[in-house]
Formats: sequence, C-alpha cells, structure tokens
Amino acid sequence: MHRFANPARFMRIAERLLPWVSGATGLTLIAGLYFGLFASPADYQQGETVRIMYVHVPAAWMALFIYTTMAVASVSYIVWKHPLADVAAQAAAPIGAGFTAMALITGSLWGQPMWGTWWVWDARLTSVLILFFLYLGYMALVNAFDDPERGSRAGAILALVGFINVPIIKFSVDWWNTLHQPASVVKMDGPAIDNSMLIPLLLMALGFKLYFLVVLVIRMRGELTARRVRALRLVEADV
Amino acid sequence: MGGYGAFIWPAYGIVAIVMAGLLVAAVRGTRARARDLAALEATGVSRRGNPPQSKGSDGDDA
Amino acid sequence: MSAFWALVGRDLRLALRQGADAVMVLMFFVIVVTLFPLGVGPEPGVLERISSGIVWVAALLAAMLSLDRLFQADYDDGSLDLIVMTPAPLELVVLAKCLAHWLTTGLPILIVSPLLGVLMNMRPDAFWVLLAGMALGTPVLSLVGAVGAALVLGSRRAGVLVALLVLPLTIPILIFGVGAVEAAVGGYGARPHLLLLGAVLLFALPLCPWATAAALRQSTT
Amino acid sequence: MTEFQCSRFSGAGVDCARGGRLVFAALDFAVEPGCALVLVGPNGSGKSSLLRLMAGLIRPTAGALAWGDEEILKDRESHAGRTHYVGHQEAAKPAMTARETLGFWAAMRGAPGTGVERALEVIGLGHRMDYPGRYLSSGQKRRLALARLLAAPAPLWLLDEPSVGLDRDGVAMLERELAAHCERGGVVVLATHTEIALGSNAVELELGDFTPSREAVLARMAGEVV
Repeated sequence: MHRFANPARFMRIAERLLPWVSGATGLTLIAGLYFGLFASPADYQQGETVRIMYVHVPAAWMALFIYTTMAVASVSYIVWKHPLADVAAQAAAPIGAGFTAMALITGSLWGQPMWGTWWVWDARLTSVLILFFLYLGYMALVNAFDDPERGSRAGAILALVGFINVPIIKFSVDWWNTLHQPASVVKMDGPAIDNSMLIPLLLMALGFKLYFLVVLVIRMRGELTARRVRALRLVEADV
Repeated sequence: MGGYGAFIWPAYGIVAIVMAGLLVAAVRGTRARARDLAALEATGVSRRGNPPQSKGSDGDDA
Repeated sequence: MSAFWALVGRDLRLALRQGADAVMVLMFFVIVVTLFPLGVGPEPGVLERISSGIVWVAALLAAMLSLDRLFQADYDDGSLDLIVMTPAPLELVVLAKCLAHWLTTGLPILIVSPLLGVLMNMRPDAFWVLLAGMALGTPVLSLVGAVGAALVLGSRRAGVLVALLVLPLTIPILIFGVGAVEAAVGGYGARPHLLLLGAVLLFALPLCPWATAAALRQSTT
Repeated sequence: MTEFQCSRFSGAGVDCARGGRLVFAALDFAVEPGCALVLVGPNGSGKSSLLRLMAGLIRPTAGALAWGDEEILKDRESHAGRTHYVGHQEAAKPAMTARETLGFWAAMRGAPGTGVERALEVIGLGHRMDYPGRYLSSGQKRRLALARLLAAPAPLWLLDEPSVGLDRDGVAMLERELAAHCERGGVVVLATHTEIALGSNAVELELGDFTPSREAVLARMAGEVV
C-alpha cells in the first residue's frame, strides 16, 4: 500500500497542514469576494445579477466534484479496502449536500430577476436537484444501519452506482430539456466569459475547494474519534 | 448594486451561512467526540502506560 | 443454469400461492392513475396531454412498492444465506430474482397500462408505443430496484429508504418512456426514444446484477 | 454413496469482528478429511461467527481460511459447491411443502431431484413430504433443514447447533448420518451445547481460548487510526 495508506500518518500530516490551508482558504475567498463584488464589470445583458454567478457556478462545480471524490473513495474502499476511504466519503457527503443546496438556492435567486420565477426547469438546475437527492439518499442509507460498518459498505456501493448513473441522468435531463425548451431561456452563464469575470470565478472556485479540504479533514478527525469511542465503549461493555 | 441588491446579497448571505454552518458543525462535532474520547481515556480504559492522547496529535505509527 | 430456473420457478410459485402481493401492486397502480382525473378534472384535452406522464409515474411508484419483497422475506428466514452460497455465480442468481420480480410486477403493469391509457383519454394509436416503452422500461425498474432492495436489507425503515434510493435512478426511464408516447402522439416517430430506452436496459443488465450481488454479499456479514 | 476426495480444511491467524466488536482473534484450526471439529465455548464466543466465516458468508478482518491450499474467498462458487451450511434459521417457506423446499435447495446446488425422497425418508419426514411448511413443527423444520445435507452431496458440513429441537431418535439419526459422512471422507464442523457422539476422530475447539483480552483489543485499536 502506498505511503498515504497508513491512516495515522495521513491524518497527522493533514492536521499539521490544516492551519496553513485554512489561512489560504480565507485569503482566496476574500480576494474572490473583492473581485466578484467590486472589481469586476456588470454584465451588459444581466446587469449586476451576474455577480451571483461567482457563488452559484463554483457551488455547482463543487457539488459534482465532491460526489466524484465520494465515488473514488468508494471504489478504493470496496476494491482495496482502504481504511480511510469510507471515513472520507461519509465526511464529504454533508459538505457536498451543502454545496448542492447553495447551488440550487443561488440558482433560483439568480433566475428570479431573469425569468420572474423562483424555479426554472433549466437542464442544469434540474440535474443539480437530482444530484441533491442522490446525496440525501446516500446520507440516509449510511445512517440507516445500527452497525456503522454495514452503513459504510452499503453507502460505498450506492455512491458508486449513483456516480455511474450521473452521466445518464444528465444526458436524459438535457435531452428532456431540449424537447420542452421554453422560448426565451437565457443561457445561465452568457455567451463567453470575459477575463475580468473569469478571475473572481476561478478565485471563488479555488476558495471553495480549499474550504472543502479544511472541513473534510475536521469531519474525518471527528468520525475517526467517534469510531474509537464506540470501540472503547464496546471493550468496556465486555469487561 | 443596480437595483438587484435584493437578490445578490441574499445569495452571498446564504452561501456564507451554509459554509459557516458546515464549518461550525464540523468543529463542534469533532470537539465533542474528542471530549468523549478523553472522558473514556480518563476512566483508564485505554492501554496502561500510555498517557491519554490529546486530540490526535501523537497517534503512533501503525 | 438449473439454479437460475429453480429460483425463478420457486419465486413464481410463491407469488402465485400468495397471490395477494401481485394483485395489490396492480390495484395500487390503477388507483394512483384514477386519482388524477379526480384531482386535475375530467377535461379530455388536459387528461390526454398528461396521460403518458401519469401512467409512467404511477408505474414507477407501483414498482417501488413491491421492491422490499424481493430479498426481505429470504433475509428474514435464512434463505438468503443459502442463496448467496449457491455454486452458481451470484450475479446470475440475482438476475433470476429480477426476472421473477418483473414477471410478478412489471408484466402485470405492462398489461394493464393501455387500460389506464383509456382511463386517461390517451389516443389509442399511442398504446403500442406505451406498451413498447413499458416493455423496455419495467425490466430496468426491477434491475435497479434489486440494487436498492439489496442495499437496504437489515436497515431501519427499508420500505421508504429503497424508494428514496431508487427513484432518482429511474428518471431516465421516465423521461424516455413519456417522450416516446408524446412523440408518437405528436406524429414524429418514437423510434429514437425506444432505442434510448433499450440502451438504458442494456446498460442496466450487467451493472445492476453486479451491484446487487456485491450488496448481497456485504449484507450477509 | 459417493466417496469424497477431500482436502484439509484449515484457518490461520483468523480475526473476526461483528458490529465493531472483536469476537475472536488469532484463531487457528485444521480439520483432516474424515474428521469432525466440535466448536464449544460460552455464548458470544463466536461459534456462529466462525461457522459463517467458514461458509464464506463473512470476511475475516485478519488471517485466511483454506481448503487444501486454496483460500476459500478466492473462489466463492467452488467453495459454496462443496459446503453445506445449516444455521439457526430453517430457510423453509410456509407456503411450500417439504418436498418442494428440499427439491428447490437441491436444484439450487445443481443436484438431481432423485435424492430428495430418500433424504426425507432418512431424516424422518417421509410421512410429511407433501405437508405445507406452515404445518411442520419446529423439530420437523429442523429435520427439513438437516435433510438438505443428504439431498445434495457436499464434503464440508457446517452445522450450527444441529441438535436443537430434535427429539431423542432425531439426535440418534443425526449422529448416524454424521458418522457415515466422516466415513465417506467428508468433513464436519459443528457448534453445539448438547452432547453429540461423533466417534473417535472428533476434535474439540474451545473458542473461549481465542476471546481477545482487553489489552489485545486496545493494542489492535491503537494500530488503527488514532
């Protein structure tokens, strides 16, 4: 097993880096906000509302990115029995669900001024909504078992099956959306993004990723300690 | 904000709330687990001769 | 292979002897569809436009209803241990379970769906496309449903949980199934929709038994 | 009856955890062809867990089991083909008759249906063959479960408290069948609290000896992620 396979060493390294990554997260987000809210032009079509894109689009990216990392962790848990993989997947799920919720809420907030309704069955918004259900299903399944190990194994299989289905669902929703294309849906992110808008977008995206790493490591530490407490209680119960 | 402030600020507000909420929940959850562990370690359940580990700082090598 | 037909035979015999389950699923399917005219109003124009969507959604829900019957009974009386311990590949055994489930649930839904099409004022020339769509779609419900049913074995509130896990995965079936009927009614051919349904079925055939077998193996520990 | 060309069934350094609890640790065992291994030990010492491990239903957290020199989990189907597992549950449907249930389980193992009647006769259910499962008493259901051993030949028998619910001549019948199976070169592993006569070549394995001490569990946990 490669060097990071040793869980204790991985967690020790991760926690030593935690303060640095947290600092980087703060700086990136502050820079992103500054560029996003103040130092970038309004869109000629959408006006100021385009600023919502700087949180909506990165949140939607994160929703899919975290689900992908959960699927990768699930594969390494099922196939290579990596001891940290299920902990990582379970720790990441709520964060992913949080980002998906953010993407949905900011999406409708962005859509309201544009189309006058809070929810639009736009292909991408619908796909993100379905991804939200996949997250909720995963979290419900993992916590539905008394034996946490059973939950981990079932969750890993579900995350994998869900991940394999994401492209099919995406294709079918896009396909469905073109069939029922309402006349005047303005494309969410405009024709081409001007450089001045690209900077805040990428800064926010980087900030969200760093934030994810920070919260993930903290949640993994929590989950590992919880498992140790459960094991110690079992030992105590035996004596 | 060109009159759209009513949509931009809530959007950023919600993002801030959710992210802060996730962070606080994570930190508080981990601290609570660490307290449980410390309580259990204090009752001598852990191995003799190994001082109760502080929050994961000196985990030994596998 | 004898294990395959032995399992299909046993499940069908059990389903016929305890006939109530299959009939209940059908009654649920019919009742859910009849609720819509009562809710939406009997205007033929409105009903006809939403008919394929309602029939398909009702078919999905009816299929969800009978999923926990797939493995739960065997899990409770110890048969699942022996089923996992058959000399035949577990994926094949799972396929037999899915076939038996489809014969007792998917097929009846398939047969009854044109009747409900009449209830929903669907144009008769769309019935064939509805049947073709159901013929390709309902097996996928059994296959994907088997994955969900195996995953929730031994969990709390398995009935609700399996629907929560499986329904998002059946969305492509719903979209292509309804699209096929609407295309037929709209005059342009339903061929692409049915081909896509067939593609999803061929995709689900190998993937779902593998996932169900993995889920069953981890449920016996 | 068929003569089994068996190989040695063994396990080395086997750990088993159920529900996060380490049930037993560093367990070694070996059963020669034609012999029987009797698992004894207090409740919760892992007799059932070990039997399910031997059946391949559970994956050990450490160590491995081997039939001859081939690890059983490497090829599940062939191990399932040579193993009969009779657990606490009867695996009999109330709506199916004894003959149908046994015929089904024999067909699942690819055995011809010819042995079903004979197995039911030997096991003492000859007069109840076409009785629906719901009318069988618990003792009769236990016999139906044991009849699976006879309906489809398999060298390795894993029995979890087989004598529970059997009357006196049921136990005698069981002892006869176990002895015959060993004579044919088969292997029997059974967990029991009651006395079952198994002849000379029976070895006892006290699982209490492998229950991990607190220090052992804590040491193992320290090795895990802290």
